[in-house]
Amino acid sequence: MIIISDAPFDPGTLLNQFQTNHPEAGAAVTFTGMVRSLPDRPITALILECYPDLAQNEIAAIRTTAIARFDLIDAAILHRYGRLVPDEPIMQVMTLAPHRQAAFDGAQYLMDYLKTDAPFWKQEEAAAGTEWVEAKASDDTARDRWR
Amino acid sequence: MIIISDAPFDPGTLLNQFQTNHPEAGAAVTFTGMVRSLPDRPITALILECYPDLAQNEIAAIRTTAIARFDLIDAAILHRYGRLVPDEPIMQVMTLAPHRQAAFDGAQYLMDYLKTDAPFWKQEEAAAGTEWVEAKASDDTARDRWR
Amino acid sequence: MKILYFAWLRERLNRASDDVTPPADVVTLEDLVTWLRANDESLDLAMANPKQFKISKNARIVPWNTPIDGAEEVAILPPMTGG
Amino acid sequence: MKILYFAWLRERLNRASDDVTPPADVVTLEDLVTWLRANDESLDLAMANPKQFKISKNARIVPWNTPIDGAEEVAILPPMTGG
Repeated sequence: MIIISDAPFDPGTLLNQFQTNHPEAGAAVTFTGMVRSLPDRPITALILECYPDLAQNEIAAIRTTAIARFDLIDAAILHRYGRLVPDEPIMQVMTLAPHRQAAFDGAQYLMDYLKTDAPFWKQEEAAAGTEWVEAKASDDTARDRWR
Repeated sequence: MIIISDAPFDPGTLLNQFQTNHPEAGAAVTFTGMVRSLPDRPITALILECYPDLAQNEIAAIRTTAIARFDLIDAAILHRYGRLVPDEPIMQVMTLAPHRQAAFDGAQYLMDYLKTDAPFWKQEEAAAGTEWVEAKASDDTARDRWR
Repeated sequence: MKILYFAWLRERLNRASDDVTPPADVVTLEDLVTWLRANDESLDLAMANPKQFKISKNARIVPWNTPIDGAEEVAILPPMTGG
Repeated sequence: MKILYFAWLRERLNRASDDVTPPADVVTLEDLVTWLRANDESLDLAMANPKQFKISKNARIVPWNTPIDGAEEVAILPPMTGG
């Protein structure tokens, strides 16, 4: 399952739908990314821009590779775009596997590739104005460990 | 939050309760362990024995260490005991952190220590009878990587 | 051919896309970007560090040396910050 | 002092616990287990590979060389299989 959408989602409902009816699965890992706002640097919103056609294609390719590489039973990715307020979930990745290590590795792999290869761009909206979030070199490093 | 209980739980509800109202958190990782039953080796139930007082104390100690080591905002562990049927969730670990790597590492650390140091013992109930699940040497190896 | 711009690149150019017809000697996507930059000072400045961008052809990320080969939609992608 | 047995150890012994009063020369938990095994053939057999067990004192896992020191509850724990 891949969902690219500007609609809010419920992390728990998504998790429950994902992990039911798989008696061969022993482990599910869920990663949820949320909008942060720190006391010393509060933001009013996070605005996500997206190239939806490319996001759909790239995420589908990353998902297929992850399922094959870690022998996952299933994997699902949901990513929002548009204007999100602090504490709101931005995205969720879920993996289902026979055992825990494959589920963890699959989820980390998906996250590392999504960070660098999924066409989303974040803008932080604060009292002082709106600023693009800079890409982190550490995200490239995290992705490259899987090569 | 630590819950040691023989009552069923709802993974999604637990996740939603855990991750709300933390605007300083950017990442939540959830691990859910479920009862497996394979087509070539079906089981009718998994029966978990537990030493509840020790479970409470050891899990509390593991949780405190994980929070300090990975700078987690919060961590929660729920573990069931008693008779569980295939597809039912056995346990859930959740971590909340500013960024994804700490949330992933914290959840893996908790799982690796729970596997070897939390006093639960599994028995598989099948048509042929009931058998104790053997501990895996790979679980000790997984735990030792954190030393 | 449609060229798409995203995020701060889109903002700097003050537009989200262009419709262009490159000459015959523009063969690869790298040639295409060189040709676009030669014809647009703001794009040239914004792409001073070209290595940081990725490029897509018909909604798939591809290497810079990929032939244009009748592409309908090419996008120039600043470093991504999703997840 | 209460001694608790769990899982297949409990099944093999056909009981979940014992109440014992060890002699004064039984100082550590290791001494305690040696003394228990000397007095119980089924326990001795079941613990033929003692390294695989953990031991707890008053509901905390502790090293085998921990002094008994008035412990109220000691448990002998087969390898755990939770999670």
